[in-house]
Amino acid sequence: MPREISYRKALREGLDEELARDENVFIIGEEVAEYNGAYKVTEGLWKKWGDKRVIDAPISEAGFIGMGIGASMFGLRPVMELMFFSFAYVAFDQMMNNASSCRYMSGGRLNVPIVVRGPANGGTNVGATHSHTPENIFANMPGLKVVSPSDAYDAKGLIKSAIRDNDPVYFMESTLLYGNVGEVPSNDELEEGELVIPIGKAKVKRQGTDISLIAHGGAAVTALAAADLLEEKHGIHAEVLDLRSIRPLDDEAIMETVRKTHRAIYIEENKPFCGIGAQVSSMIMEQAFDDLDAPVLRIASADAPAIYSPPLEKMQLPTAEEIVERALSIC
Amino acid sequence: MPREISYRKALREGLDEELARDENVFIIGEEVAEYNGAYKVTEGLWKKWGDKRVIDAPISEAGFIGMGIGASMFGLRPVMELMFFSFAYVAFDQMMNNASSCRYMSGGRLNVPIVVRGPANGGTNVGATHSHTPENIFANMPGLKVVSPSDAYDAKGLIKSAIRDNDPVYFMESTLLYGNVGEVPSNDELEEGELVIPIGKAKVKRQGTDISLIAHGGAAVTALAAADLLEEKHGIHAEVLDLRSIRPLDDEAIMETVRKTHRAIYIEENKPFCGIGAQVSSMIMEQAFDDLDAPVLRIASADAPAIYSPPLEKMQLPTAEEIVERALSIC
Amino acid sequence: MASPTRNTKSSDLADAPVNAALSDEDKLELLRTMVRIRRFEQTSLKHYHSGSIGGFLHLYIGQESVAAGSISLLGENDHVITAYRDHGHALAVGMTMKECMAELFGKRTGCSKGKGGSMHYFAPDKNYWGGHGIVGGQTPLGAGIAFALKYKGLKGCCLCYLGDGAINQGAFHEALNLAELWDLPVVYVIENNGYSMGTSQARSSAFPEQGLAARAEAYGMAWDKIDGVSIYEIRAGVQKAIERAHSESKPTLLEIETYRHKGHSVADANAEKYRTKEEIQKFMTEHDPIEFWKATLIEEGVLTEEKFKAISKEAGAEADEAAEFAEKSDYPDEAEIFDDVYWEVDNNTEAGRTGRHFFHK
Amino acid sequence: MASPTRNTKSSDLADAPVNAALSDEDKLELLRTMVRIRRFEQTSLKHYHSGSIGGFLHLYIGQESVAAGSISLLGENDHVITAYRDHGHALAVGMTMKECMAELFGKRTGCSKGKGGSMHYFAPDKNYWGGHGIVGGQTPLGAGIAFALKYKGLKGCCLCYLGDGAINQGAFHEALNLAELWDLPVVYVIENNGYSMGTSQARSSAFPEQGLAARAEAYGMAWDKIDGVSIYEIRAGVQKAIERAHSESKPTLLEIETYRHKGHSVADANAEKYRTKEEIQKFMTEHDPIEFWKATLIEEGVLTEEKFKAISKEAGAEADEAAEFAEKSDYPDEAEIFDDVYWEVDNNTEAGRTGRHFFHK
Ligand SMILES: Cc1ncc(C[n+]2csc(CCOP(=O)(O)OP(=O)(O)O)c2C)c(N)n1
Ligand SMILES: Cc1ncc(C[n+]2csc(CCOP(=O)(O)OP(=O)(O)O)c2C)c(N)n1
Ligand SMILES: [Mg+2]
Ligand SMILES: [Mg+2]
Repeated sequence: MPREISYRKALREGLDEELARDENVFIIGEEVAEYNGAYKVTEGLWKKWGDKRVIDAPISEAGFIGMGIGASMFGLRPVMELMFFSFAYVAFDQMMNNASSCRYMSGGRLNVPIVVRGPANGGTNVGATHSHTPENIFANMPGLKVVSPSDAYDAKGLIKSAIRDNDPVYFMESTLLYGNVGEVPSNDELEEGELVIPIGKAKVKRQGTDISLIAHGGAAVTALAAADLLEEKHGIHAEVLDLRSIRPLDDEAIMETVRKTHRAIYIEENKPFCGIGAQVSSMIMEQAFDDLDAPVLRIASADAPAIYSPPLEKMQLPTAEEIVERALSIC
Repeated sequence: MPREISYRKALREGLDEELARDENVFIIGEEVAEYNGAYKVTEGLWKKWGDKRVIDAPISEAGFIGMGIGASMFGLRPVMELMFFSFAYVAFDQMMNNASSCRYMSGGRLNVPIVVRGPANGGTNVGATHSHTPENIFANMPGLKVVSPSDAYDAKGLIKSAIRDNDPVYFMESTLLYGNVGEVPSNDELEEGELVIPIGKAKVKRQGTDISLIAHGGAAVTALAAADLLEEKHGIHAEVLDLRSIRPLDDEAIMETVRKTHRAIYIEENKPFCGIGAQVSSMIMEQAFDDLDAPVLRIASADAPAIYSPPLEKMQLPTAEEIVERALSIC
Repeated sequence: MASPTRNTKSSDLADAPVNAALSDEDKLELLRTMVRIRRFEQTSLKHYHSGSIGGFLHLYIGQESVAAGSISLLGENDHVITAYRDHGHALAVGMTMKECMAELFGKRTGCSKGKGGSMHYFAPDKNYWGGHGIVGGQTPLGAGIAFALKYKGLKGCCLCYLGDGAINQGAFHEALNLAELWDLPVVYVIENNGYSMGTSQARSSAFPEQGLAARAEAYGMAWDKIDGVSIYEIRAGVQKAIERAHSESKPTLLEIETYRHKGHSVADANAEKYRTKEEIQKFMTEHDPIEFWKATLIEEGVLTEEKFKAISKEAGAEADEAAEFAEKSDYPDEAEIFDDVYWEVDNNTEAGRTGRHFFHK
Repeated sequence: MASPTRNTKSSDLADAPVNAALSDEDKLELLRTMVRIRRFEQTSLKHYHSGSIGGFLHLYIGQESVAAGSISLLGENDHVITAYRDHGHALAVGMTMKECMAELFGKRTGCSKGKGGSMHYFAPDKNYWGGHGIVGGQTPLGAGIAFALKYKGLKGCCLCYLGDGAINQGAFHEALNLAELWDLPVVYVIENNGYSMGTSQARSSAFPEQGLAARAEAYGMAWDKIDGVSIYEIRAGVQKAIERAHSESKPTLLEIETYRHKGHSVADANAEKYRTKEEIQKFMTEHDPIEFWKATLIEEGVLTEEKFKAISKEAGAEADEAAEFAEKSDYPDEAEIFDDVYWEVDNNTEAGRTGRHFFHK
């Protein structure tokens, strides 16, 4: 029976394998080394790889991420951990300007193979400052790539691709998924000898015929739960498409599922205004207008800064019940 | 015959009147005082109002904007100039976290009546780093307001409202519009005695019946030019709706024009992915699906970092010809 | 592992004017404040473990003298802003245990209506401007409060607290230059507890031999370094900075050496890995500010063991009451998620009624 | 208006080893570099006014000695990164006038294919990493180049230039702490021309009496202050820092006093408002680095008036040729707007072919 490991361990394996594969790969972040990582993603890596490859940083995100961008231009392959992706906001200029545009402004004379990874999610009662989900913000900028895995399998396969990618990849995880266990074959079970998942390919996580639930990150898990409810309680067969990668975007997979079900809801934990749902739903309208039997709906987090109060924050985020209710409104 | 002044002068008048109205209003920015403003918007204000009210800042956007946010919590009404709105990226955390969420995280015990204004546009051959148009990025965050006037009249009326507003308002101008002249009645021509335009009201800038061209900022001017061409060359009567304010958003006006014309194109100088066009077009689908005779189209700047090369950058931005061509494809 | 060193000699600053002026009751009040902070946090810890409190809980235990001592000096126009380790400062400015505990429980009766949580306490009516979760993010805000005081012609200052790890944030550098350049009456207080999470000061910061506060010289700014175990030293040192702000409208950068007994947050599993048990033990026994002050007051004949027990008991009871109050209070309603986002909407003004402000639910 | 002061005494550092080692030809080459920079910019200015060049044009005229002198010291593993006032550094590292001029014209033959413009020159193959438009934004990148050199075990350094106004950006503060903390072989060179746009150093920065570079002491970092009019002083001072980087892998913060003859950019209408005509005149006559070096070389018998005229003429001709080349070159095609965004797409790899990368046109 296939091996099952946690999302956290899957990431760690991916990082460990890439550290082994390429000596130019190194990890920098706050508490990633001696402390083993605030969320233990990098646990054991400093012990194994030492001071050169796994480095604790001061609380200077603009400084060390900017430093990583410079080092990546020079051929290194930095993997930067943001303890929370929310902290990208103090490094925003480095991440939006230097990482995205130095290649362009040099006419392609350099590239920026950096990975910035960390949790980008709400739902953990840490308040507005620590609960940002900026997939849409970074994916807005050409030159950047944004990836957001929802299970252990994707987490391992995508982090390896992200590190091998020659463009900047912002890899958004979720502290609520770190503990989730899922099937991840060990390398010797794989004929390729390792698990690498191309960035830019969405994945149908559940087959269905009546409606498409399209999502990314933690919302994909919620969408799967909603699909169960729709099946059990309402006999509605929902297809769940997990984008996995926001930019590049697998629009073919999106149109394919919409042409199949003629109904779609986009679910995200992001704020709604100019969110991924807005982009995807408008693309569906542009590319599959005549296939739609109903408007594409969007479900996002309640449009306010993340609230602390634990029971309230639960309500603020998309729930399976809410998805079911909205689905019934167009099925 | 009514008075005509430039967009730049209209802004200056608005600032000057608010400085006169409320002694808590003051201006801080790089070169806004002794230099008279990099783009001369604040010309003469330092001479008139002195060191206390018009202040030159070091190149420390996070520092002085954060300082302004703190001062605004204390009851002052800072108007911060960003020489280019692109420089908001080095002050991003202050603008996205502290300005938007301190009210919320305090349970409403304080508010942040700050205005951050400056040009947010491409098209001036200053390259990728200086050509960001982050309307969508800031409007994504609840707690913030985003305003983007396209003519002198709106510029004056809206900057005054922005300064009087008790929430943070990010006021995005355009260096390409500063010189544009338009009708702006002097106060004695107005029975109210001054020109104040509420934030959150869109304006039909041209009546039409066949298709709605919806836009904001500089793109609204391009849309008007396209409407002329459509009329002259193709006998198509396009309605042009200028949003003026991105958040709050006048969705009623949007649905009204769509119900009237049954066809819509959103035009913006922003990057397309998760842009304002995506938000507006998905809202139209959600709220006026059955009124649509064709998918809502989106026109944005060519999806690459802003290119320097002058003739190329012209092509990168939306043009009237392009709008006409896309309009014909759905009319 | 470089471990922080602290001077232990009992303070000779008892007779500094600002300390000489203290009545016995004042001295006991200072003790009471520290004890109340500690009991409050010990009680909150209990309820965190029982699951009534979510998110992070950054305890101030071991650092109480810094908030109690410095805030005891403040007058009507003096203000406070700090980071996420904010319970001590909140109680020191006079916020009630009830509103603070209820906030941790996420209740409507909390100081931030349950919307901010442990890291985001606020009470502007008590000159307390938060509670900020982004490291260093509060430092320009503190300059802004000072700027506003000066702008309005008020003789006051803003005490802006930050940690030893926060000094490496760019925003702080920009704030320091602005404060000195524009003569802002702000006092930056680095609460140097030796660590930023699991990272010792030596692994996070390059700084001059004289210490972290000496970075102020880069801006020609006044600075001082204070032993945080002693209320007398804190009051004497901070008072100088406050006077500089009041009379010259000049900023100061202070470093107060202190120590946190607990982990970075309750979630910190490594609290005894990056610091030796011995180090922690040493500070808990030899440098506990409450024990230190208690000994001082007993020495001075102001306090007795019995009196101390009574104060302690009282504070414990107050904390339990606060927890009970928090327990009994209601959570906000779902609809309240959308309150307190926009002032104009909350106050149902024309601006608040114009255009759509919210885009989901 | 506080106006910058500069020492005028002719340099006594001619016999510093690094200068004593210069051959006559080397000395003439240094002159040639400075003159070529100036002629290049004078020519670009002409074409800016004629409308062939768009956007900003930040001229380096008056500061040529800084780029020419410091970059003349660099070896195979030494690298350069700077801000937007980048023409001088570009020519000094050996980029051709043609590729630099064509870039200004927005042509495909430009060093950045016309995509970057005046502020964003790049030539990694010549150890030149830009050309950066955001003030201070290049300073962490410079630390990154140094980090990579050290990581790869190469004995080299990165010279990272910034302006006197850039020192107040948070990113620079963070970079300085990292550089000292992690022993990065980076040399930060503050080109202090006295002004950030129209703002004098005194109005933008609070700093120690010894000058801007003395801010380095906040990080326990080595620093020095250099008179930028003299090639000898620059070479002697910068060489020390390079050696520190090479042999100790330690950073240095240098301040080189210089002056820009022109406005902040060609668009600067106030160039003679925030600076007195007299001040500008004084620096153009008494502190022009080309005149100063010319006088030195004539004094040394290495140069004659005729020889100087020849060099000047040659450089002028080269600049005109470059302009002609730029004029004749093609603009990129519209489709090229989408090249050079993603490496994977440009190289048509599987990653580049997977998923949609562009969302309009
Ligand atoms: C910009 C930013 N980066 C990282 C964090 C995560 N973080 C929270 S507290 C902390 C350590 C801060 O240490 P210090 O400043 O010494 O304060 P102390 O916790 O010791 O009171 C870190 C890294 C954050 N909140 N904000
Ligand atoms: C973050 C940021 N803020 C503002 C600007 C606009 N700006 C460009 S150059 C400049 C002045 C810089 O002065 P200095 O650092 O002394 O360099 P110099 O121009 O004198 O070479 C300013 C304010 C910018 N490019 N980036
Ligand atoms: Mg600390
Ligand atoms: Mg300068």
